[in-house]
Amino acid sequence: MSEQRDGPDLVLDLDGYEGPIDLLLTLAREQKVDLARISILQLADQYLAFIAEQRRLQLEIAADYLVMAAWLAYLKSRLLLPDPPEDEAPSAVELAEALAHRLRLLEAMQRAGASLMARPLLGRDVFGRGAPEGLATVDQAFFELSLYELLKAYGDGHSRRHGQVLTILPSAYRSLADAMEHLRRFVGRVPDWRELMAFLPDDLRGGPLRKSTLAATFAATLELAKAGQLELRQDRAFGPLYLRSGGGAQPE
Amino acid sequence: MNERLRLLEALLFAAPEPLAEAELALRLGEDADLAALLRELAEAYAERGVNLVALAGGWTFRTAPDLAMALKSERDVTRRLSRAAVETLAIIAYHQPVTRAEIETIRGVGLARGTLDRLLESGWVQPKGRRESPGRPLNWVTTPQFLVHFGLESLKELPGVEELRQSGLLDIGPAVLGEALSARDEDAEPAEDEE
Amino acid sequence: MNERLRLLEALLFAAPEPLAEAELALRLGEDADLAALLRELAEAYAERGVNLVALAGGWTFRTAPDLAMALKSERDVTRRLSRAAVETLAIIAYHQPVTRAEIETIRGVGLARGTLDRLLESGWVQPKGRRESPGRPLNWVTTPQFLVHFGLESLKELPGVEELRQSGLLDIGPAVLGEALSARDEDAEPAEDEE
Repeated sequence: MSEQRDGPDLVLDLDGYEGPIDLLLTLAREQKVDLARISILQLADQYLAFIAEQRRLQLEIAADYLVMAAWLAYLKSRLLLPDPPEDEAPSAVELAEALAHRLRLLEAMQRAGASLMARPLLGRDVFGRGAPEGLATVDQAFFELSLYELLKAYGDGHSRRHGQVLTILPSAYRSLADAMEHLRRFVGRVPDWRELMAFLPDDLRGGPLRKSTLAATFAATLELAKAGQLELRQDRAFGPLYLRSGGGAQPE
Repeated sequence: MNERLRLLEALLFAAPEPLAEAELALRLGEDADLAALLRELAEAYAERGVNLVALAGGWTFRTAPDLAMALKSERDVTRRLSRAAVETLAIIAYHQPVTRAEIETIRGVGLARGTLDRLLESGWVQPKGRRESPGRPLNWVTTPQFLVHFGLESLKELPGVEELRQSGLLDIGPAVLGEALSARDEDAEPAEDEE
Repeated sequence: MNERLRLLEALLFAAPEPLAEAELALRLGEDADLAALLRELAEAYAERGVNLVALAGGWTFRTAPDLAMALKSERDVTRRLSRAAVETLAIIAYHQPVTRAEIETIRGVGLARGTLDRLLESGWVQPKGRRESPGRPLNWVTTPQFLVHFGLESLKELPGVEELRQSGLLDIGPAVLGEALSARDEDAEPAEDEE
């Protein structure tokens, strides 16, 4: 029996044996008796003799085998001596039976493995269809679209194509720079508090650009206040903003 | 059953490709009457769900051609059409018969290759005749399934432009800066991006 | 030949994998007497070079086992498994779900690193869940491919499994042997090695 080594972490120094139980099993088979009636004592002797022989030949022996040898020597002594009374540990007979069970178990699995491998194996003994045509699953597309979506798509396209060309008039009063420019004209001429809204150009007090104009104008007032050219006042949160010319500082 | 015939059957079944007669002769032994065996096997399978056929210089089993449809199983998959496809469908519905070039003119953008294919797949449009104009382009129309799907008695039931306007589907609305910009972006979009 | 039988035959020929009865029923139609059809088809093929077999809960055609020798040439023979791998596979098949430590206990020797990997790579075994015991070791079980490869309809068909159960050989047995016979304390091994 030549057995390939399974890997570097298993030191298998007894060529052909897959561990101590396997070695025991092989020795047991040499007794040519039913494993159910195996003599564990005899088996232990054979195992110990086998290990002794290996040692005599100065072959390296893996630790697993030595542990088993020690255990069998212990079991043998227990089997030869009467069990100590009131000992809670398993009796020698129980230990022997447990070992016999292990032997039977491993043997059963070795046989099972052999019968599995003896079955007609796919790709070795039996073959499937070499060129299966396959069972196609064809996706049957089912499109989802409502009349509303269809009409909406047409409407959107129509609107896009026929919508008027939008001309946006150039705004005279949108950027901060524009607002500054606009406000500066009033600086120095506003001795009394006046509402900020009053400084917005007339044509922009309503309409879509009102907010951006207001924001730009407000930002401009802050800039001018920082420069001391304006004073700002707000009596309550969200209340109207008032402004007047800065104290002392005269316009250029 | 003849042992040689069994082996021939198994060989042909297991082979990943059609087996040439030379190969079969080798496997079956020199003294086998291969032609007779093949004939016998082909006859045995003639009426079955699987047939023995000569293909690509060899022999192989194939499922019977009349079962091809039954071997496929269909699975309903819900799909959605792209925006371009929906609009194209709408244009075909409103302007039929209409050519591809006309659809492109109306949409103001090229029609990506898959768009009409997809609509054909939906079963809602079909080509019908050719326009008697240079290049004789295909005319596109909607199908009866189109009417069935959208629950329309006839194409006359499609709301007209004025009705669309009234129902708010044709809402040009006040032109505000943002919308005007987004509309312009779309037109500039390359046709390939539509699908 | 019955049309349903032809379709069943074609389906089983065309499918690359064994087909479950549920799948066959779906494809043949609800009113087909699938069991009777399968029986009839199996009988029709019983003596032929190709047989209908039940595998892993499904049905498929396979070349007749007695033709193995004649078909074998030029085929890739299944890679030879080491003795350790065969035993380990048997232990997993008969004792599943089983932990690595239990496999080692039964074999009385530590499991070399490559052994489980090899079986896993073959697709015959897989980890499935963890044992609710200290260290929460992985449980190992066989896969449906194992059944397919070894020609088994189910795990109940494992050779001699019932006798083994009755004679108590599917129990690992009392732990009285203690440390001495569990070759190594494999529970101490980090779980990463198992996966």
